[in-house]
Amino acid sequence: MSHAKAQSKSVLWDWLTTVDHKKVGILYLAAGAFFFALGGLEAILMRIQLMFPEFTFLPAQTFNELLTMHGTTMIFLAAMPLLFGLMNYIVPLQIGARDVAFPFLNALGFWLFLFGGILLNVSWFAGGAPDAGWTAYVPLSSESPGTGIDYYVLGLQISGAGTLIGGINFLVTIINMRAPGMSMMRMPLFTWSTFVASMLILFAFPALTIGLLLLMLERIFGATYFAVDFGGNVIIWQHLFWIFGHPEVYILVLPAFGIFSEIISTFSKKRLFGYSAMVFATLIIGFLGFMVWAHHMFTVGMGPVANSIFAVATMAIAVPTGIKIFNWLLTLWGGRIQFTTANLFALGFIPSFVMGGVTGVMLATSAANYQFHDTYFVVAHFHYVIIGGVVLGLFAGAFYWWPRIFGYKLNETLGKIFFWMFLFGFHLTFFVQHFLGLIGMPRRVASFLGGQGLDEMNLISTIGAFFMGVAFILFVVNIFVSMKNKETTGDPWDGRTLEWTIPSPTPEYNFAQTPLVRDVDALWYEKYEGDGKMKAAEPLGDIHMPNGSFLPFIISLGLFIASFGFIYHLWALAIAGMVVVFGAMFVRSVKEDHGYHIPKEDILNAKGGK
Amino acid sequence: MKYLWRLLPLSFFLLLAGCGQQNLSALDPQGPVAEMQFSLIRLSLYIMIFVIVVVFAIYVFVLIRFRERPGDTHIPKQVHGNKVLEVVWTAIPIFLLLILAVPNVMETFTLADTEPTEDSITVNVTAHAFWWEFEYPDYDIVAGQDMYIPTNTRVIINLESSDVIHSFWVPALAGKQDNVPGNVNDMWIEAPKEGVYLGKCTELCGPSHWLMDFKVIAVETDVFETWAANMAVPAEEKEQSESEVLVEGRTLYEQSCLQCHSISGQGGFGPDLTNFGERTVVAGYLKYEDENIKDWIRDPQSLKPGNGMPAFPDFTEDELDALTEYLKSLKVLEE
Amino acid sequence: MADHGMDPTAPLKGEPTKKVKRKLARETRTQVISFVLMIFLTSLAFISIASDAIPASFAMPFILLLATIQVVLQLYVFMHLNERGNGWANVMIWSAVIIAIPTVASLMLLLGIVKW
Amino acid sequence: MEHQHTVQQTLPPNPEKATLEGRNKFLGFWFFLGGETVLFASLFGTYLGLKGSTHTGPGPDELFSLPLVFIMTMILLTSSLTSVFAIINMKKGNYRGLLLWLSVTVILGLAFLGFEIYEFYEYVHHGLGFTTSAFGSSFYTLVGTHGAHVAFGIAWITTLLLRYRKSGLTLTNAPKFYVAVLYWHFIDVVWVFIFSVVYLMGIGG
Ligand code: HEA
Ligand code: HEA
Ligand code: HEC
Ligand code: CUA
Ligand SMILES: [Cu+2]
Repeated sequence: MSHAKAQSKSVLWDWLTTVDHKKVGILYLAAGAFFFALGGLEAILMRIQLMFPEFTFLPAQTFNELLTMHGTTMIFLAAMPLLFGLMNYIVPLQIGARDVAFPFLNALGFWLFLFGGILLNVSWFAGGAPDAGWTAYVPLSSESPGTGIDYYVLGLQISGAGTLIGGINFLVTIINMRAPGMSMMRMPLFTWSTFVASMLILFAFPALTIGLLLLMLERIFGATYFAVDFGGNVIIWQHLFWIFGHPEVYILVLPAFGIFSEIISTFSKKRLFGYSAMVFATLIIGFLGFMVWAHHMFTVGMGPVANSIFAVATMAIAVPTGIKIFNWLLTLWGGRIQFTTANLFALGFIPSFVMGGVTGVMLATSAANYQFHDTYFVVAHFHYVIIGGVVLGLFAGAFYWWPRIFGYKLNETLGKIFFWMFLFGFHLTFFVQHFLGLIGMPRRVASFLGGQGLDEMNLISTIGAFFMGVAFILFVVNIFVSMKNKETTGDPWDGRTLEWTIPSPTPEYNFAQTPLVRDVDALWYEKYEGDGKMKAAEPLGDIHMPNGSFLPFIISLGLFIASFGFIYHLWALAIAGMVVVFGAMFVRSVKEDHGYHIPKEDILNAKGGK
Repeated sequence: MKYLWRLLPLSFFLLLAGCGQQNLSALDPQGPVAEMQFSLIRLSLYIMIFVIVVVFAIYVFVLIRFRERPGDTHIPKQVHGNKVLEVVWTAIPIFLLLILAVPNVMETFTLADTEPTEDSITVNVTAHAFWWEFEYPDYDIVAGQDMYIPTNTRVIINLESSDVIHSFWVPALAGKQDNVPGNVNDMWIEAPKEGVYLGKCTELCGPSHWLMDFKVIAVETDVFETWAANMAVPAEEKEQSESEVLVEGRTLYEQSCLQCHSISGQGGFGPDLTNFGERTVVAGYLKYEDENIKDWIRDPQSLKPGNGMPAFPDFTEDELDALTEYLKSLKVLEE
Repeated sequence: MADHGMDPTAPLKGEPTKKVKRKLARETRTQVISFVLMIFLTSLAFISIASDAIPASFAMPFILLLATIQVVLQLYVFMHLNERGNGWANVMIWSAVIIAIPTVASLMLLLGIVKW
Repeated sequence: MEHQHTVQQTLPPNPEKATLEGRNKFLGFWFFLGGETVLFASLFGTYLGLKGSTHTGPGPDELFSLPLVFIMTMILLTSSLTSVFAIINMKKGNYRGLLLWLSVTVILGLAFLGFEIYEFYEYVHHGLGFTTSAFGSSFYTLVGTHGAHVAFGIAWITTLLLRYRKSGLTLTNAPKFYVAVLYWHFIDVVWVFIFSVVYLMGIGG
């Protein structure tokens, strides 16, 4: 297929078949933003229900469905895909690559995630969403009537497969596709954290896969792993879930850490303080992340030795995390700090996240955890780390990379209003929840009784949530009103890393010539030690590009269809779906596709005929 | 002055505890277990406040001192790092964590020590969706919803579940442990003072999870002994009142309710009602009023969705009155 | 980014160099030897259970040891993990093993039946 | 595609890693195997946790037939060797050898699968169904997942054999063959543990 022909296809078809990491990245961002709004809406509904004691805005069953879907949606369908969107777009640019290692699989990963997410949400219209919490503890989940949990199991299984594929893709991309001179220890921190997060994905998701497989076999085929009457054990699920679940929270937060590292260093105009310490801290957090999962299970009766070991191991994570916090502070130290919106989010992150982190250490105190566990104290903790860490990171990244990705700058004034309102709402919502938990409010309660001292703080919390909601709408408005602020320099922030070396909008082949990297912060180095221009590592030549493919969409669709077969025991449908899946995979492996080349002349033209 | 500074967070806590209910708050411990846990919470909180203060101080200083001023275009020095600093901020957190970890490990073991002693008593707690059953093996009795314990006595608690996972939490007396089907967990509590301590289920267990409340009622030892002895009196040996309403109520009860609700401290499919007359709430949370009792019997599902009791819509108003009177007469402590 | 100058669909022609051939011959030899070793180890494990002479307390760790040796043989001889340039593959496999160990251990031991 | 005609394609020492695509595939596949390791660890853990929970059904020692499993192990080990021969032949430039040895591998794989199906059939007849007990469920899930891997491996290699029966060795298919063989070895690695942990220790301990 020639280049010209590829361009003449319809826009919709182009997006459905794209394997360009930038477009896949944008797809991830769009879908993730949609699910974020959805999960946020679910949160707002929950908060309305909890506004007054014994409020009857929602039935208890609906509340349980909302809380399950809120947690599941936010973690799997909003936070992770949004991060994946940024990673997809930015990481290849940061390492000077023209593409990811597996463009086809990259697209497949996205479509699997999207269809999994849609499947999960179909449950709302099919007799009720899952209602056992995002952790789906058995036997509540394994014996839950209705099909909600089946949607949970299959939806997560499919989107989880997408995530795993994405993780492997990033790993190989980062190892094999770096530009000459870009050694591992010259990689920008966002790339590093993507790398470590991908390792976590690789090792954490299989445990979830097995957990979900067991739950599916138990529910659909009558297996008895969790059925106590047949000798089953319900703790197995908790282990499998948390062996995945704890690393998962670092999968979320590490890339956010990476984003902050980029932004803080850019806007204090300083090289990141303690680069190698930052890298090692990230690796250590990643490693320790696998050794602490049972801190979610202190009260299930593992015994004091196990509890003590996991408590101490958990506390240890504070050390590398602290190293990172102090390195950021010292990066700011002596810098020239610019308060752009992106940087405001990064600066808002530091105190917010530290507050969430230290309550994490309090939770890790096993003997005290018996009081904290499953109360609003935990809810406060994890929203502090997730919103204070991940969500602020996503917004910071959005403002920072928006001009790179969409070719225009978001309005700074609106952005700052958005920031302050969101930050204020966030602390208002969740700060009081610490105390709610301590004075006796369990989590996952559909309502609470009056006269127990819980009323005022719940109301405050709900008001805070409204602030966040309105702030988010401001952000959406900002996206539309700013469209005219075209950004054409390609380097609006006086950037330091390779993604700012290319013109805006980003050409589909990224780099006309693969750059030669001579230091950490490659662009900054050329600006201040060289002549301001990147050196090329190769002569200008034809550029090879992969062809688009509709198969990722088909494969995911096939799984989507098959899932209904499994949920409703319509075996013919299940088989039909799987035939589509394997058929598409077969076509893929049998049909060789070697892509096409963009001729040198086109690239020269795009560069202005230089 | 220094001393006052240390007290500050404590007084903050007391203030908050005032917000909540004394017998529901982990911040106002009423027994040795909760006290131990509260002291750990305080210790960890002091450490965390120290960390937060240090971080915030540097943070605020940096933001003020190094903010970009109008017209400033200088390029800051590109510092690579600093070995000494790295060591310092690795070592200090490790030290702080040790201060927390050591007492934590010790207390984790103390709390896990559930060996019965000479004068301890044992209660086997079985959680059901959505009510609690308390079996006293030493006394051969079963009680529902209200867990009576003697004051100043070590109470060993064995936790089980008859369906899904629940979790047993009485914040003022002790942190929680889970009721896991198929396993037995144990913990201990002790209440030095007489009092009613609110308890809650803290593991999502279905639509009425939020209503799965219970009470721990600590009474003097002799009161407890009386209670236990009276609980154990078989129904037929009980003095029966001759009032007409109560007789009608008892008859109805025996026809419709006894199959699930024992009145002899022996337990059954539903909560034992031997001492229902001494409850302060109905079904764990409703105000103890005639109307509520009647509403409950008529339609328990709308009050506590998903619970195990069927509706009795066919009782007449009179029958309900009789049943209610009878239920209210079921007492073991006062006559 | 196909490496320029190579057609990925054209059949590869020619013979490997002498050096490569020698290496392959050597490789074949090690592989056959380790295969024989694997068969031997498997039989040994089998016998240690099948014959009642060996006490279980010895047989269990012994079997696990044999299994581990076999796996290392598979990974390094059959799957060439030892070759240069496979550093990352090594990193990932051994990381996986390090994570697999506590996973298996916890699922065996920490099910709340025995309190540790 | 102006490059095609220009170059003489000679056999590189490691054809599977001669192109960037090949290197990507190679590395990505190893990582995938890392993930599979944790996947099987989860299954092994579950099995070991539930091994004693035979409920009213039969337990491992009443059920397992060691000689059968021993034969299965030998078959799978041998198939690992034949796939090694296939790769050696690939590197030697002997494409027919590659195809031949891989065919043998597939046949051995089929034999293994046949035995496994027979084995399961026997166990069901001896009273251990999938839903009989927690032990039964976890046993069939662990061994069955391995069996599913074998089946997938067979299908995969067969597809490659058919697809490339005439093409000769190319820079495109070399990594594909190589990676499929890696997968096959991995299946064998897992089986070694199943043999030891499930069968031998099931009987012995
Ligand atoms: C992004 C997500 C994220 C992150 C980063 C963290 C980070 C941490 N978490 Fe959190 N956690 C969650 C998300 C996250 N968590 C979620 C979602 C749950 C609930 C799941 C559910 O049940 O639904 C949870 C629950 C949870 C529990 C279980 C609570 C319970 O259910 O009983 C525990 C217990 O140990 C815990 C601990 C920690 C610790 C110690 C950290 C540490 O990593 C924090 C480290 C950071 C710092 C400590 C701050 C900076 C450090 C310094 C400034 C140095 C000096 C500090 C000291 C000396 C203390 N978390
Ligand atoms: C990434 C993770 C993430 C994020 C971002 C959030 C965000 C929020 N969460 Fe939470 N939450 C979880 C993960 C997350 N959450 C998890 C894992 C649980 C546990 C679930 C469980 O127990 O199983 C949980 C549970 C949880 C609870 C406890 C429920 C319970 O235990 O009963 C509460 C209660 O207040 C809550 C509130 C909120 C609020 C108010 C927000 C706010 O930040 C949301 C703000 C909302 C918006 C910013 C969007 C608003 C959108 C609109 C107004 C629509 C507008 C649309 C357009 C303009 C197109 N969440
Ligand atoms: C099929 C069993 C069953 C029958 C029959 C039954 N109940 Fe119940 N009942 C229960 C269960 C189970 C509960 C606990 C509900 C909960 O709180 O989850 C309960 C709770 C109650 C409570 C509240 C107990 C407390 O301690 O606060 C009362 C009062 C009650 N039932 C009265 C009655 C009366 C009166 C009848 C007969 C007219 C009756 N029940 C018949 C099963 C039954
Ligand atoms: Cu029982 Cu919640
Ligand atoms: Cu955790």
